[in-house]
Amino acid sequence: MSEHTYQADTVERAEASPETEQPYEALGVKDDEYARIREILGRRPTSSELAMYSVMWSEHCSYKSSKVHLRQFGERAPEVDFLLVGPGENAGVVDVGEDLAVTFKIESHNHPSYVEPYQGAATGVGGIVRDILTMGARPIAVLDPLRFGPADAADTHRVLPGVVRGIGGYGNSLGLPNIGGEVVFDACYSGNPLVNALSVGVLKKSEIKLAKADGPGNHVVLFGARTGGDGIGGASVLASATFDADKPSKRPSVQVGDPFMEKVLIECCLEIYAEDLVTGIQDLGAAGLSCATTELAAAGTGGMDVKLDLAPLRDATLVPEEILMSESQERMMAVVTPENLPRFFEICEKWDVISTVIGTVTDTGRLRMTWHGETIVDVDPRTLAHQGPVYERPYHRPDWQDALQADAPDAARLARPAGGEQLRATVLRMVASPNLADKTWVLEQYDHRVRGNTVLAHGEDSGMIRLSEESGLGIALSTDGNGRYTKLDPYTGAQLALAEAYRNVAATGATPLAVTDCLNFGSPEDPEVMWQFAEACRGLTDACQILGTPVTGGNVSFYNQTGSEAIHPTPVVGVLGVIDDVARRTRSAFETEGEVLLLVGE
Amino acid sequence: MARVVVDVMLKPEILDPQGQAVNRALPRLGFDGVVDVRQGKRFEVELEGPADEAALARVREMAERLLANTVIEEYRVRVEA
Amino acid sequence: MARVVVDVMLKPEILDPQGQAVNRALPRLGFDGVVDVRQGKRFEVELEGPADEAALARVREMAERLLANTVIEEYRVRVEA
Amino acid sequence: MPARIGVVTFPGTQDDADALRAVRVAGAEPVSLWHRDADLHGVDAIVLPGGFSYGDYLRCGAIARFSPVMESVIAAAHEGMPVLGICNGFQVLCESHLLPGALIRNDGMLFVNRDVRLTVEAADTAWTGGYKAGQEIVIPIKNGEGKFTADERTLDELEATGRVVARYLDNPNGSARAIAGVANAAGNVVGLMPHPEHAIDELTGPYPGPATDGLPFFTSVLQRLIDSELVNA
Ligand SMILES: Nc1ncnc2c1ncn2[C@@H]1O[C@H](COP(=O)(O)OP(=O)(O)O)[C@@H](O)[C@H]1O
Repeated sequence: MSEHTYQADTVERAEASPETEQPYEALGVKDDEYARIREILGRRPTSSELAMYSVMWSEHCSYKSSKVHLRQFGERAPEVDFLLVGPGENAGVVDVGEDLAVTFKIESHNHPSYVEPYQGAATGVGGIVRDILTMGARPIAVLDPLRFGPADAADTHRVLPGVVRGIGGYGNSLGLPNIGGEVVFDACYSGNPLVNALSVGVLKKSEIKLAKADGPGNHVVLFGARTGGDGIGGASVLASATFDADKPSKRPSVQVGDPFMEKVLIECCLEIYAEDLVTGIQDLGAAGLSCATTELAAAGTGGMDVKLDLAPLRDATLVPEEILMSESQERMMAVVTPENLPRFFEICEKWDVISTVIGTVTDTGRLRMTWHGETIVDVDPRTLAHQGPVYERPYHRPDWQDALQADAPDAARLARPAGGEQLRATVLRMVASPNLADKTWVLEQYDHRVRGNTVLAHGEDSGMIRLSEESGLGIALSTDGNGRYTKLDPYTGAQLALAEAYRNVAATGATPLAVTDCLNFGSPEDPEVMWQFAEACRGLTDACQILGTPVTGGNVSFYNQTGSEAIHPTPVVGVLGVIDDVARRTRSAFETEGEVLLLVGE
Repeated sequence: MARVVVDVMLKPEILDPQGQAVNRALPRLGFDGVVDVRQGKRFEVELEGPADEAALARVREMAERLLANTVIEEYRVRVEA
Repeated sequence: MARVVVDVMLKPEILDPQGQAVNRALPRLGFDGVVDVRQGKRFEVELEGPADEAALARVREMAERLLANTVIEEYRVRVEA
Repeated sequence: MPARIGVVTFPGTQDDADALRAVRVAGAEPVSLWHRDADLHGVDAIVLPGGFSYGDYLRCGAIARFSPVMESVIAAAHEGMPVLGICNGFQVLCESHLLPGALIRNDGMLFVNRDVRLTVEAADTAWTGGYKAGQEIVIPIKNGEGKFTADERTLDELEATGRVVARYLDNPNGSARAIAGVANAAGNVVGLMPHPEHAIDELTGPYPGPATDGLPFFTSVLQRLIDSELVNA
């Protein structure tokens, strides 16, 4: 559809037609939230504004159900001197010495990976790597903790190979070594596989980039892939409900990643960083342009004017609501001074990356957007980015918790093997169980050598990457989690996840420093799930205090359930450690005959 | 023996990085006048028997279940002339 | 605007691992009666102008130089009906 | 003047940093070459490294082959300059017709990253002089489209003229006659699917080892350059 027949819902029109019915419920906006939007704006939102509020105030972007529990990670964090950026930014940053800093974060892409395993997993890797890139860092590795239904279930046969190929396909094409992860099978993940991805990057301490739009008059540049109609199911509802009957045209249900585009985007950004050409930068993830513009504006001078019709499109029929909600991959937004703009464009041109000025930083405190000259958005960006709803969701300990805990194996049900024969049978059963079986089929699909700094990877307690060839400085990373333990006792389960990852890092000879976590749970609207969540957060916070490892960032994934059946509560914890000379790493294999074996601990 | 062809293409609304890469390469090689390129798959299926309605129905099912990923792709089955 | 299709297939004497993998999977999915499967590529090239002889000659050159690797592949150019 | 060995970066190249490091560790001066720049900057030899040039879309190496730098590489190769293509670089060399045959999807359909055992069959190329013919080495592979294929006549000719540079002991991708690498008739251009640049260092090479079996590819060419008095020792 051409722009001529498309009548944008302008601010003027919104003011003139306060009683227009808006399909906010279809966008997941609750009655009281809609009322708040109207109150904030002093009028009804335009459909573009409604699109923005709906995505920015979604659970995914606003953390409205989890916020009250996540706060303690920061408020009760252990006092450390190496934390350069804590929770809240795109990723946390820690000082690892020698002028170097490391940024790392874990994220989930669970549901998309169930719908389309290959693309879901691939774009999951793409998304977390862009978060790392956004901090100003060169991404240097990935890890992929995975959970599937039973190994012999038909759906696992659909999901697992696709997920593994997707993670490999995208990560390998980015030239990022995959240095660890998990493959766990449990019936609770049937229909709700967990695809978590962790990325880590390295940068000079002095060169951390932040997502803020400072300096009135500076340019707002959109670069990378063109915007397509990906992931905008909701916006189509909006467009069709509000406007012409011939809308919407067909919109893709699945995002397709383009790892090649992301690879050139990485190299392009690193060259831009090296010449210090941006004053702020943000990746476009979920909530795409809505998120990038509001977060940049809200964190900076506070104002931004955007000409939305300048955004390069892959599909010319997209309307502003859709452009604002599009989740197209491999895009970034930068704030660039007028002096730096020509050089910025030159570097983009060098890498064949499309870059377009779509707006200007202002000092108005308002985020304004126009569509072919007409104003379609005029909001205070902070109301979108920071003042979303916060829920104190009710929670209570499940009635069945006591019974579950009491249901401990006794000697009759789980007798210790008596004698060699039984021991042998037990060992055979264990090595044949999918959770303990050899994972070579998975690991061989991942490149763990690229960049030539992988000191430890698959099969080791944690992955280890050399940062400096001169000094041998390196980092180690491990991810762990156990949904069964966490279901039995969410508080302790979360602590065990941390303890395991911490031990895995320590076992390689590195000193554990900091934590990232991916909290995979069922529906927050279920008070019993909410209790599991609250307990897990409390447990993790307490354990982090004791171990002196702050949480630097992470991700919450709710609604991992089928009907009323939630997955086991599955906090996956990633621990980052530092080692001053990777040559002194310890492998987990027996290296020479005749070594003495010691069992440490109880 | 009959040959049935199954063409599998990404749905038009789905991003096609491969087609785009080709499209971007063409001008560099001196080929102008191309607006768009999309890249898909072509399967040539040789049947034991004739390509009658029953056989075509089977190939269509094959396409639906194995040859195409219908979440992002569409397919067309036809008897090769 | 006209659409020209370029079909690219491995030459018959080159073993086709992708086609063979499909072929092997079919019986397991309960599909019998297939003798052979070969997998190739299909390009849909949208031209700015009409698909006249000159345009087709250009597409053929495109196929020869870029779309197919003639060491192992053969191609066919045709105007989509 | 020390030997200068160029490493080409195409958009989507991944192992350029590794190749540059291998060149440096071997004792030569590494020089980065950019795909858009036809100038070879006076290098004495060239490595086309691994990765996914242009995303490996269309076919591996198909688009990279048309870059300006390749025109110069092809011309230099014809004049005898040593050129080594690793993995994606091998694919680019085949697409450029500097080497015969082609690389297609692995028999197993999957990307495979594994340390593999090879025999070096031709120790008389510009890149393999430091090995003994028949020597067994361990080098990682990592490819999804690494199955070497060519028609029978070409394969016979490669065998007969001693141009099979390396062969897999346990053919991991179904390559014709287990071929892992080939050379041109003059022996200056070599394509190799395994990654010698990932086997140059005790810390990061194959485990449990041997970890540095790949280094002689890089020292060999250096020796060759010195022997031919193209550069000083
Ligand atoms: N999905 C995955 N991606 C990358 N590495 C993995 C993955 N799953 C397991 N690994 C790696 O394989 C090795 C063995 O894993 P696992 O059997 O879970 O051992 P552990 O119980 O010691 O953590 C570890 O090094 C782990 O990091």
